[in-house]
Parts: sequence; structure tokens; C-alpha cells
Amino acid sequence: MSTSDTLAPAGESVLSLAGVTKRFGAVQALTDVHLEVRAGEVVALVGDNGAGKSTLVKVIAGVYTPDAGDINFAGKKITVSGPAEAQSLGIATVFQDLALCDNLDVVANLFLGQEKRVGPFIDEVAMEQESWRLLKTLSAKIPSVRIPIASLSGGQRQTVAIARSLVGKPKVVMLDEPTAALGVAQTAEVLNLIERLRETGLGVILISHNMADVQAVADRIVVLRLGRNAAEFKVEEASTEDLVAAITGASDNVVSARAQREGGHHG
Amino acid sequence: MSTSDTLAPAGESVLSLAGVTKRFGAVQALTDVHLEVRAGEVVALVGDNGAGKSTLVKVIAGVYTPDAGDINFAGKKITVSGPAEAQSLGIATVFQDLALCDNLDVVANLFLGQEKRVGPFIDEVAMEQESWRLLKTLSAKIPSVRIPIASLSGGQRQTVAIARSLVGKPKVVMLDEPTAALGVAQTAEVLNLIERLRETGLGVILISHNMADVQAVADRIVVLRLGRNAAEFKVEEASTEDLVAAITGASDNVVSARAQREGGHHG
Amino acid sequence: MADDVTQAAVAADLADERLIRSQGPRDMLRTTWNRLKSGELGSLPVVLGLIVIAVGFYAAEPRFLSSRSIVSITQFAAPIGIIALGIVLVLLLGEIDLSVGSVSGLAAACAAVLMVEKGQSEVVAILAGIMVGVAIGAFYAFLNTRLGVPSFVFSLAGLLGFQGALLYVLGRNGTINLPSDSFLVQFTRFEFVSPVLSYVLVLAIVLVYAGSQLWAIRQRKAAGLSAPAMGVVLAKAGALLVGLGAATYYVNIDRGWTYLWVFFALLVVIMDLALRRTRWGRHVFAVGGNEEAARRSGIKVDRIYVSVFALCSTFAALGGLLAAGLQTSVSQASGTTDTNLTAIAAAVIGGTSLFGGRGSAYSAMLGIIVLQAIQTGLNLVGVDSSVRFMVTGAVLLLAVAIDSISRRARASSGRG
Amino acid sequence: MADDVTQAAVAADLADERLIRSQGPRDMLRTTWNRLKSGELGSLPVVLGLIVIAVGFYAAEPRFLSSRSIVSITQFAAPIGIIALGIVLVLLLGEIDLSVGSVSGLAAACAAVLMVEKGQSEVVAILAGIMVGVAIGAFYAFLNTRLGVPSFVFSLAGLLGFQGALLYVLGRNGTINLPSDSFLVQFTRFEFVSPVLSYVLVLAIVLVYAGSQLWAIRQRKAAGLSAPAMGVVLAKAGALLVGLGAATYYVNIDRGWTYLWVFFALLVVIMDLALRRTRWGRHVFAVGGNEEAARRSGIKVDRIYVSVFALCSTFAALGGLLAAGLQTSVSQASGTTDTNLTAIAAAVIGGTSLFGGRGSAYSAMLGIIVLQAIQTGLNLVGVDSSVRFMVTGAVLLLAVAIDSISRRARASSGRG
Amino acid sequence: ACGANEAQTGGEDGASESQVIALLLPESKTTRYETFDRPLFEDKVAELCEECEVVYYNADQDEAKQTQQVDAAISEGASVIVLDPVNGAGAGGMVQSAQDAGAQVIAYDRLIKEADYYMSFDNETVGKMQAEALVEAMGDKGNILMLNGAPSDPNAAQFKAGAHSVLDESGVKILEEYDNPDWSPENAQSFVTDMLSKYDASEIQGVYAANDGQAGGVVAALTGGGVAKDALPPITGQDAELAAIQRILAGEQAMTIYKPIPIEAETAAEVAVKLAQGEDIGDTSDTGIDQTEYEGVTSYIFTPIVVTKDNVKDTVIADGFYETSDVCTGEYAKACEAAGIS
Ligand SMILES: Nc1ncnc2c1ncn2[C@@H]1O[C@H](COP(=O)(O)OP(=O)(O)OP(=O)(O)O)[C@@H](O)[C@H]1O
Ligand SMILES: Nc1ncnc2c1ncn2[C@@H]1O[C@H](COP(=O)(O)OP(=O)(O)OP(=O)(O)O)[C@@H](O)[C@H]1O
Ligand SMILES: [Mg+2]
Ligand SMILES: [Mg+2]
Repeated sequence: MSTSDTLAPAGESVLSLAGVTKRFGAVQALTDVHLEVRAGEVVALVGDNGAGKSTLVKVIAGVYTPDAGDINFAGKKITVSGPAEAQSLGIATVFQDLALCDNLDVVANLFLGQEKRVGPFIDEVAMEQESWRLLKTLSAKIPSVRIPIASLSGGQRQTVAIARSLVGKPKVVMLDEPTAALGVAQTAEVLNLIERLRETGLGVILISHNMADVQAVADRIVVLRLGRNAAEFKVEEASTEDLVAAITGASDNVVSARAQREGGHHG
Repeated sequence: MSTSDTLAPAGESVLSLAGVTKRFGAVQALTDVHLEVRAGEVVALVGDNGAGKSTLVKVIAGVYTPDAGDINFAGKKITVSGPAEAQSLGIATVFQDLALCDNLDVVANLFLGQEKRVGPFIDEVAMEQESWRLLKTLSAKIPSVRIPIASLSGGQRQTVAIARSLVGKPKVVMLDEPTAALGVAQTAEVLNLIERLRETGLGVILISHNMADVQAVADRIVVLRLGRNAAEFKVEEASTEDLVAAITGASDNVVSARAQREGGHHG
Repeated sequence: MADDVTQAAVAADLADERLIRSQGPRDMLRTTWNRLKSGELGSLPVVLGLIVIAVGFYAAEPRFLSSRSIVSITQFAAPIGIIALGIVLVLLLGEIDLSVGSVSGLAAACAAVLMVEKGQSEVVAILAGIMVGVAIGAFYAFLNTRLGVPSFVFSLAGLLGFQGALLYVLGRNGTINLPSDSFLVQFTRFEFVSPVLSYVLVLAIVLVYAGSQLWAIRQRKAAGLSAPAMGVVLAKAGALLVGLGAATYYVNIDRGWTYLWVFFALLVVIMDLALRRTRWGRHVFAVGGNEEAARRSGIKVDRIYVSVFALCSTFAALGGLLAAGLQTSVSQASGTTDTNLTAIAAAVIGGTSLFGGRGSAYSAMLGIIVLQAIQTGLNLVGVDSSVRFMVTGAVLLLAVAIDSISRRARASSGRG
Repeated sequence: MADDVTQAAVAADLADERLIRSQGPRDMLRTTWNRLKSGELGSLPVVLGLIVIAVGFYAAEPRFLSSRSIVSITQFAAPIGIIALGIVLVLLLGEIDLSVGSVSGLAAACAAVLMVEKGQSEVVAILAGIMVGVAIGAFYAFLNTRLGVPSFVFSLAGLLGFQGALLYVLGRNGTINLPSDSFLVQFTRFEFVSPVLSYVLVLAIVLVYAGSQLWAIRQRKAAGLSAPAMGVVLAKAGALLVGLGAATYYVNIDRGWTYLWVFFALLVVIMDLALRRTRWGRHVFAVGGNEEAARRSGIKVDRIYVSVFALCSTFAALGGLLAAGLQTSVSQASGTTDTNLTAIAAAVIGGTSLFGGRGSAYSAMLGIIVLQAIQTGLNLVGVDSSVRFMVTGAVLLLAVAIDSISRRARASSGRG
Repeated sequence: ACGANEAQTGGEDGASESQVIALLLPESKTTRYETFDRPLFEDKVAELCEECEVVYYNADQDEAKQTQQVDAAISEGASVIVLDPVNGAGAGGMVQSAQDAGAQVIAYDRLIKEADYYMSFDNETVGKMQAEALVEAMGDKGNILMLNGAPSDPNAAQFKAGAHSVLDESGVKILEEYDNPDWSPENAQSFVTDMLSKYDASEIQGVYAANDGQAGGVVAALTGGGVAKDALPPITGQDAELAAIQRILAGEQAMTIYKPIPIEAETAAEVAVKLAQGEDIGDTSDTGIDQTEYEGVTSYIFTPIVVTKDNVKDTVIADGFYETSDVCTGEYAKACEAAGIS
């Protein structure tokens, strides 16, 4: 395991955490976690189910208050008292549990909290127009933007949540399993999008269970296991086997067993 | 495109649909869809976001009533009037939107509707013991089975939903994107599980956006596009490119473009 | 790709090929029918229920539909309707306010005491009454957002506490008569819109409606989005003109629209605009639909709560003042009896959900009209009180059952 | 792997290394404190509120805590407590029943008319009263599950309709006095558990509790699961023995426990078992938590609705009969005044959510005791009505605010 | 709970002389109970008996609550219970509890057949007097609307019965009859307003309103319906509320029933104190009321007074029931003058 200092590529550190700890009742979800993201860098956060990835994201996004630990943003120590504050700092987040308002339509959800206005009124037309544009960049297959979110398919909902993070001008974008429910085309679009974000100098935190996707777009890969930092890799140095071993905590695991079997089978 | 008759492997047809149509308000979600599943066969249902896969699954599971079309189960024409009836026929389903009771704990959710009893009372001890066994076969990383489902991570919830389908004695198992939120180890376990189900002679319908997984376990792949049957492949005949082309409806798509770019980049 | 060619011709929001397109009046009708069947037509079924009630009572006593009776239905519906408007707001957040009755009584009592016993001017008294409402709402919001007390509990405490305060403020003399020349009494009881003005108003409403619709069509076309056909909009505006015009003609046979009702209608329209067309309203729906999602979107959820509770109590106070004017007096019984239940029932019957995120300002108006019509109908038919209670219950059930059954008809996952 | 070795020694449910283990009393205390802080200790804060109320009233009027006063608090709490028990059930489904008051009055009136005017035997009359409740509940379930009418609406209709039916049944005579030798009157007013029997009962309860706990420990150990330490269970049983014993000693200074209260307590325990330990109860929670998920799990959701509405109305009828016995008469006002609000408030104050899926049978008991204690306390202090209303509101707020603030303290996503 | 149980073993602080008298009143929506009955009763008791303690309860129109209050009074050690029942017909159980505990019960203002003593203005008589006044004011002919009290209030039935006994025999015709669900002015107003859609205002030559609150609603409805204030038909009332007195002076209401509460409260206090101290109560009270028998209960029956414009000055004002300054505010000053009140 190597420290982030030696690994970090060029670029200012926009976000760094140290010693973050969070417990829920009798469960210690995060223990002394550190993480750093630089401008123009895509950091992948991987780990087994329940490793604490989403909890970490929610701590950064101001949804949870950590029990201990420091958060530095753009060089200054901050305390994020709520999601509104995190957003105003420039942290945009796509949550794993999406957090959409089922009773509102697609347009309303996309612009929630950042509605366009003419005078005192919401500018529905401008918002609808912009919605179609955003959704098209993500190859979304949504028949109508005027139906309640509740009636969308899983992937359609996820696309809307991702499109949301593009409204406004964030400095850091956190994507918690953004492609989990997406089709092949939409997944490719999202990976393209992440690369575009990096090019415009944003810091990106990507959580995914898909090692191929991670290896395709990440600069650096941070592994969490059971709520603790377990390993950290530069993407060029990490083989899929290394990653899986770091995630599961053992090199002879069910994944490698399957791979072997498959290899034997097909190969 | 070839008809299912020529493609189907040996085994009795347990479930077959013909001409299934479903509309929601102004959206035609399914148009004249047919599908057949035989005993001991894994049929993968793939398609773009919003293609109608989940809707089809819900029609079979009795959640939606189709506007038109026939459903045959074990050779007999049936009308599924509700989920309870589908279950009693032997159709177990893992829904994409999980459908767990957030206020109940893991054990209660696993056995909901099929509780073990001693006398008039629920046998909590037996159920808890069995829960740990089921979760272990799926490599679930759940710290306690006595916390409400609401406090589980996305992958943990999904594992619980999958474990549910193993309680009872189904004839057909439908899995709607079962591995979307799962870690690498858990995904491997679920793929193993599907293979075990096939070996015990069950019919399995698997929905997934992960072509590698689909190709690894499916016998036959059915492609839906915009609510219609678009193509059908035997797994040995289908290359990833063919599948993606059938899903997106075009052979020059964003996926192939990315693949090319990546290839150029890394290769 | 072939798709792109057609797409250019089709509006962006109609491009998806799964959309069932409706062009021409035949399709329109079919679509409307489908929407009705699938329970999407909001309040239409309750309107049907209202029509059934009207026909039933008319058969039993034709004077139920007399001009005079309709004027007095609207007049008496207005004060509680205003209170119900506040209830709609708290219900949209998924909260409840059981204390609107007590608050309305207390506000009226404060105003009456100031005006009659303390010799303050009427303006001061009315403002003080409204301030009582604002203050109570702010206090509620504090309890809810800072201490996390559930609204059911603090408003139950308010129901009792402010009833005590009402008794305390009224003191030993009990009932206070408002001076008959006071603005409140005059405005609520004797101000009717003159026939000419009423037709001018109808015309103005229809013009504003048509104008805003046509403007919206232009905007949407300019943005490359689909827009309703011009003809449809004009037909709707025409229907509105005929409907409002006929109603106005009919009530002008008697004394005409009361200003009280016009004021209530105006409040409803303003609240409807505020709810559907402003950021604040959007956020109210968002918080009511999924509070956590709203919070994560950066909405200042606490502010929404504060504004809604304050508005609800303020509407309650306003309704209480107007009810006192209409009644020309304030007594220990003011606002205590059925006011709470009637106001909440009006909102719910009109179609606002008790669970947040679904409803509209119009539901307050529709619901209170249904309730007031039932009461007036039974008054006119004149039956024993035991029968009266039973018939009220039955008619209420009938009015809403039509709504429920029509929603029920949608073929979906059952109870949805 | 190294893990497997330790795992064999550790119970299956404690294997995860993220679990913060608590062994020994010190850890126990800390865990309890943490759970308290994180709002997981259910009703404890309301109990604290109750203690604050008790101390406050005791300071103002020592007789508040006299044996006699405590006996009468429990006695008068029981009938509405039983009604609140039904309300807990409908609230668990996320529904509401506004008509329990009217139903309780109607059931009592039917029984009284049969018994006094029609000369039927008391058993027949009581059964008929209860059947009224069952029938109404079944009718409600029909409206809800077949026609999809929301419970707020049909129970509002019932509130009015059955009040009318009450007036109709009582006819022109109004009040009916129950014969003072009737079972209902004797049972509710004059039956007290004898001192010896009461201690025997306490002992039996403690033994059953300890026995079931120890049996559970054996079962869990046998299944390779963690189990609470034997010492802890014995300590809890001891505390129960001391607590119940002391309370019994104290009420025995006066007349002792009333059978009415014992009957209520028994119903609460039975409902608690039914809710937590039977399939039916599990399904009630499931439907209340996520109806769609429950349906997809194959639960016959409609049956759950039918059973819950029927039980709620039945409890209302039963409560009405007992209230009539306690009051020795049935009148036009039976069940009409605050019964609905009190019963619903009791359930909510005791900690049952209005939104379904969260609550317990004990909340009915706890809530009604809080409300009854406030009322008795104010009765004894003896103040003007205006003050009494205000103090009731304030004390109610206080009792629940303690609960709210403690929940608030949990560091989470805010309002959670 | 030190001290909590003391009351049961005797008096407080060893002063075993102390006597507890309980006063239980039915509701707080009408002003009379807490404005007049309670203070008058308490003052009189204090005057007659130094060591007597009055404990007071108000049932807020809730029978169940009152049942419990009787129980509380017993636990406070009351030896005499002055009980104004929410529902006299159903109060037998309460009386029995009290008597079982050794307390004597005075039924106050409303009859309880099981009570030891009864003192009241008779409810049926009240209804009769209202009806008689109305019939007289209308010259024994014409049509009236009849607004009764709440069907859930047993007292309302007695007023109604009394009024019917007169009206049904008279030449007056009842157009419509209405049982107001909760006595409320709002309901009275909307009922009469609706009647004005059914009948022309000129067809209504009189209104029987069971109490002053409803009378206020009736006046508001009629004036709102275009009837001039000086052309209002005769309207009855009851309770002699301040607002009603003002309306009577202004000519908007024909009459109200005034029950001179002082005599009732003071007689009750006197009897209660005598009972508490074990003295003989005699045939005539010190307040000058003769003991009679009513429905088998030893009773003191008072005569209610019909208040019209002519006798406002000699009744409510003269008794100090209201101050002139309370009555003659703002727009009523002129009417006061006309009636000779200043
Ligand atoms: N609100 C909560 N209350 C209690 N426990 C929680 C809560 N949120 C998370 N946890 C626990 O914390 C642990 C970490 O959860 P988290 O959601 O961060 O996992 P994750 O790494 O995102 O997993 P996944 O890959 O499945 O999404 C889990 O064991 C979970 O049960
Ligand atoms: N209850 C509903 N009401 C209205 N429209 C619906 C409803 N359910 C689904 N739809 C629409 O039907 C279409 C198909 O949805 P479905 O959920 O079947 O897609 P899917 O193939 O499962 O997609 P994904 O891969 O994203 O899960 C979508 O366009 C969706 O908007
Ligand atoms: Mg996660
Ligand atoms: Mg899907």
C-alpha cells in the first residue's frame, strides 16, 4: 500500500478527508478513512457491499455528520452542516438511492433547487427545452419529460439523477454507482461524460462495482474494506486480479474461482 | 431473427407468452411481445433502458394486468390476477425496485409471506438461523440481520431480495437486474447460484445490462427494443457486438465508438 | 439515421415512437376518456359527485338551486374555505394542523376585544388578529423544525391551548357583538359585486386565461416543443366564458356574487399560481413528496416548513376574522366546534392527499362547496336530526365514492 | 482463513467485525445510553414525560399521587384505552378511523335498548353491541378494499352517520340508565382484584416473563446464535417483580386494581403478542410499511385490511360498552364528544406513527395514561376552564417534546 | 408519594374540622358558570363557614369526564357534592358513587332523580316561558322557525318539550324545526339563511331560538338576508348573555330568559354548608325559598324571569348581573338611553 502523496497526479487538491469515522448504532460503518481528490482527477472508490462507500459519499455531501475526522475543501477545513451547504461549495452528488421526488415530473426533478425563472415564475419552457438537451447527451430513452418520475424505469431514473448533477457549476462531482441500472449505450455515454468532466478540470469521485469501467476512466483507485482504507492503486499499476483481491481481502476468492472455471470451460 | 422453436434447447416449456401488450397512459410500454422459457433453461432478457423488460417481468409476476396477450404456464393458459397467485403457481421474482419493507428487519423481509411457525407464533430463531445460512451462500456482507432493511447499503438490500427468491420452492425464477448493485464477489455468487438453479431444472429469466454476465450464464438471449421483440440469439452464436447492435438498433453506436477509442488508446 | 429526419419535423417532446399521438378532436376525446379512466383527471369525479348531490337535492326541494340559495352557499363557504386553503398547504407537506379552529376563534376574539372593548381602530384590530395567526404559525414551525415535535401533537396541544386562550381573552362577558357598521361586518355580509362589474370581471378572467395560454403556445413553439392546438385553447376559453357568464347571470338574479366569495376565489387562484408556478410552490411539493430528496437537492427544507405553518395559521386567523364578520359576533364557541374537521375534510374531499405531495389549491374550494351544499340541502329539505346526520354521512360517502371508483378502475398494480 | 477459526467460537449473528460488541454490564450501560441518544428506545422518553407530569402535579396537589387517584386514573383510562388499541391497528396500516367515537356510542345504545327496553338478556345485548362494531368494520373494509374509498372519508361519513344512528336508536327518550345490578355496571365500577389474588397475578406474570426469556435463550444458543446473558434476564425479571409488586402494594392501599384495568392490560398484551409474534401481525406491519412490497410478497393485503378495520370497530364497540357501564348510562352524547380525538391522540402520543408501519400495542396504554393523568391532575388542581385548556395543551406538548428532542439528538440526516 | 394518601385518613395538617364541598359544573362555553355560579357559590360558602373548602370542577360538556370528576371529588374527601350534571337523566351512577362514599349530593340547576336535594330553574318551565313570550309577541298567529339545542344535549330536549307544549296548543304554526348539532351560532345562522331561500322573509313572523347564542345567529341571518334591523320578527333566547341584552335593547331580539343566579348559587351554598356541618336545613332557606317536593326529591325551585326591553333595567342591571358600562357600549348607548339606563 502506498500513500496518496506518491500517487497523486498533477493538479490542486480540491477535496481531502482525514480520519473520518462514522457509526450507526452498533455498526461501525467508517473507521479512520482518508481520501484525496485533485482537480482534473478521477478517483474510483471501490469495495465490497457494505464497505462504507456510500456512507463516505454522504458524509462529504453533508447528508451525514461524521463522528470524527476532518474535511478540507479547496485547501480550507470545512464543516458541512447540510446538503445545501455542500452544494453551494460546489459539490454535486449522484446518490446511490437516487433521491428523486416521485411525485414530480422529470423536468421538475432535474432542476429541483435550481429552477430557472422569468420574474417570480418558473420558466417551464426553458427548463423543458434544456431537459431534452441534457437527456439527449446521455442517450436517455425517456418518452416524455412530463410524467412523474415514479413511472420511469430504473435506468431512466438513474439517467435523470446523473443529468441533475450537470445542472449548475460544480467543482467536484461524486457519482455513487451511476451506471448500475444503465443500458450499454447509456453506460458508455456516462463514461464519456466522466472523461469530459476530467478534461474541464473537475475532481470526480466514481463508485462502481464494475472493474472494467473503473479501469477505463479512473486515474487512481481507492479500495475500502469493512469501513477502512484497504489499498490504493494507480490505474496503470492495478490488474483486475489485484483489485478483486484487495476488495475481497483474499486472493483465492469466488471471483477468481469462477474466472478459472470459465476459463477452463470456454477456453 | 429466428423463432424460439428452432432455438429452444431440450426441456419442457414452463412459461410462454404470446402477444403481450401493455400501455401506461400515453406510453405504449409493450407491444405484441412473445417469450418462452423451458425447464432447466436460463433465458436472458436484454434491452435498452425503458425497453419494457421490467414491465414484462411485472406482467408475468401478476403485478400488472396486460392489456392483451396470453400467458401459458406449464402448458395451461392462465390469468394471473395478482402476485399472490403467481407465487402460488411457483413463480419467484426479484424485482428491480426490490420491493422490501423498510420498516422490517432482514429476517422478516426474507420470510415475508412464508414465515416459519411454531404453533400460532412465528419461529424467529429458526428463521434467523436460516437467514444466516442463505446470506452466507450469497457471500452477503451484512453485519446484523436484526436491523431494519432501511439501514442497509444498496448491495446488501439487493442480496436480501435475491435470497428471498430462494425461500420456498419455485418452478420459475425471474431476476430483474439482480447484480446491478452487487460487489464483485456477490456477483460471482449470484452467477453460480443461477447455474445451480438451472441444474435443478428450474426455468430462469435473467435481466441484465452486463453482456459479460449474460454471456456467461444464459442459454438463450432475447432482445427487447422500445417494447417489441427485436432479436433472439443462442448464446454460442451471439458476439458482444451483435448484442449491442441489436439492443441499440444500430451497429455504429456509442459503445462501439468507445470500444474503438479504448482499443486505440490502450492497445 | 432515418430517425433523425423525422425527428426534425416532430417536436422534441413527441419524438419517442412509443408515445401514442393524439391529433384531431377524435383522438383528443379518446385521450381524455383514457385519462379519466386511469384516474388522472384530478377533481372531475368530485365535480360529478357534486352534480349528483345537486340533482338529488333539487329533486327533493327545487329551491336548492335557486339563485338565492347558491349565493348563500358561496357566502357561507368562503370563511372556512380560506381556512381549508391553509390546511391544503400543510397537507401538501404531509403534516396536519388540528388547531385551525381554535386559532381562528382566538384571532377573531383578539380583534373583537381590541375593537370593541379597548377602543382600537378596526385596522389595528384586524392586523392584530392576523398577527396572532402569524405568531402561532411561527411558533409551530419552531416546534417542528427545531425540536422535531410532530405536527399532530403540537397542533393538538394548540387546539386545546388556544381554546383556553380564547376563553381567557373573551373574559367574563362571553359573546362580543361587532359594531354593525364595521368593515368586517359590512364586507362579509352586504358587499355584492354589481352586475356590470361582474360581467367585466368574467371577461377579464377569460381574456387573461386565453392570453396566457396563447403566450405559452408561442413560447413552446419557439422552443421546438409541442403545443396544444390553437383551436383547443380557444374552445376552452369559450367554455370558460359561457360557464362563468351563465353562473354570473344566474347569481345576479338574486344579489350577485359576494365580495367575500370573490376574495376567497382570488386567494385560491393566487395560491394555485404560487404552488404551481413559483419556486416556493415547487419546493413545497418536493418536500411533501420526498423530504430527504428535497433536502439533498439543496432545498432549505426548514424554511419551507416555516412558511407553510405560518401561512396555514395566518389563513386560519383570516378565516376566523371573516367568519366573525359574517356572524357579527365572537363567542366562546367561535371556531371550536366543527371548524377543524370541516376544514380538513374539505381539503381531503377536494382531492388533497393526507400523505403529502399531492393536491391543489382548488381542492379547498371544491371540498368546501361540497360540504356546504350538503348542509344547505339538508336544511332546505328539513328532516329530523338523526336522519340529518345519517344523510350527511351517506351523501359525503357518495360524493367521494364516485371519485374513488373512477380511480379504482385504472388497471394497475391494485391499490396504487 | 484466519477468520474461520474465530467464527466458530462466535455466534453467527456476531461474526461481523464491524459490530461493536458489548460484554459485561459496563458495555451494556453504554450501549443502552447510545441507543437512547439515537432515539431507539421507543417509549422511554414518553415515560420520562409522564414522570415529569406526575412530579409537577404532585407538587401542586399531593393527592394526585394518592392510591385512590391512581386507581381511578387506571379505571377511567381503560375504556378509551381499548378504543385507542383499535386505532393503533389502523394507524399501523397508515389508515385512520375518525368514527370510533360514534361507533362506541352506537354499540352502547344498541345494547342498552335491547337490555332495558326490549328486555333481552344482558349477554345477548352485549353480544349485539359487539356485533354492531364487527358489522361496521366489515362495511368499512368493503368500502376500502373494493371501492377504494380512503379511510379518512368513509370514517368521516361514519362519524356523522353513526351519530345519527345513535340518536335514532335512542329515540325520543334520550338517556337510558343501565340497571345497577347489570354485569357491565358491576364489572366496570365495583370489581377490584383482591390483594392476595393481585400478588399471585404479579408473581405469575414475572414467572411467565422469565420463563419465556430463558426458553428463548436456550433456543438461540442451540441454534448457534447470540443470546442475552442469563444474569441480565434475571435482573430484568427482578426489576419487573419489584416494580409490579410495589405498584400493586400501593393501589391496594385503596381498593386495588380494577378488573376493568386488568382486562385492558390483558387485551394490550394479547394484541402485542399478536402484532409481534404472529404471521398476521407481521403482515400488518408489512402492509403498513410498504403495501406494494407486501402485495408482491404474496400477502393477501385485502384480508389484512378487512381484519384490521373489523378489529378497530370491534374494539370501539367494546370500549363503548365498557364506558357505558362505567357511566351507568347511555345518552345522545355517548361517544360524541372528544372520544375520537382522545383515542387517536393516545395512540400517537404513545408513539405510533400516523404514517403506518411503526408503533406498538403498548402505545395505546401509555398514551391514554398520559392523557388521563393530565386530566386528573387538572381536575385536582381545580382552575378556571380557560387556564385548564391552556395547561392541558402545554403539558401535552411537554410530555411529547421530551420524546421528540431525544429523537432529534440522533446525529443523522436531519429530520430522518 | 408522601402526603398523597393523607386525605383518605382525615383532614389536612391535623385540622380535622376542615370540610370539603365539591362544586361540579357542566361546561365552559356558556359564560354563566364560571362568571357567576362559581364565584357566587364560593363567596357564600366562605361567608358561612370559615373552615370549609370548595373544590371546583368543570366537565366541558363531557359526561365521562364528569363521572371521573365525581370520583376525584370523592378522593379529595368531599362530604357534600353540588352537582350540575351534564346529563341529569344519566347521572344516577355518579350520585350512587358519591352516596356510597358517604357524601350527600345536591343536584344543581338540572334534575337528578337520585339526588338528595335539587335546586333549579326548571328546564321545561324555561321552554314554556320562551314559547309563551313568543306567542304573545306574535299575537297568537303567524309562522315561526324553531331552533332547538343540540340533539346530543339532554337538556335541549327538555327546553324543546316545554316549548312544544305551548306552541302546539297555540295558533302559531311551526314552518321548520331544526336541532342545532352543537348549539352553535354558525349553524343557526346558516340554517336560517337557507330558510330564506325557501321562504320569503315576510313569511317568517317569529323565531324560537333555544338560547341567546342561536338568537345571535338568527339575527345575523335575517339582517344578512335583507330584513331591516327594526323590522325583525320576535326572536327568543335564554341565558341573558350580554350580547343578547344589547340586542334586546336595540330591538333586535324580543326576549331572553334570565335566571337570577345569585339566589340559586347562594341557596345551594347555604344548604351545602348546613349539610357539611350536620345542621338541620329547615323548611325555608335563609334566602327565602320554600322547600318543596319535585319528582320525589327535596327541592328548591326558583322562578326564571323573562327579560324584555322594558325590564332590563329592573332585572339584570338592578341585580348587578351586568354593569351599565358593559351593556351600553358604542352603538348601544342610544338604546340604553331610550330604555332609561345610564
Ligand atoms: N442509516 C444507517 N443506519 C444504520 N446503518 C447504516 C446506515 N447506513 C449505512 N449503514 C451501514 O453501514 C455499512 C456501510 O454502508 P454503505 O451504504 O456505506 O455501503 P456501500 O459501501 O455503499 O455498499 P454498496 O456497495 O452495497 O452500496 C453497512 O453495513 C450498512 O448496514
Ligand atoms: N407505472 C408506470 N406508469 C407509466 N409508465 C410506465 C410505468 N412503468 C413503466 N412505464 C414506462 O414503460 C416503459 C418501460 O419501462 P420498464 O421499466 O419496463 O423498462 P426496463 O426495460 O425495465 O428499463 P431499465 O433497463 O431502465 O430497467 C418506460 O418508458 C416507462 O416510462
Ligand atoms: Mg453504496
Ligand atoms: Mg427495468
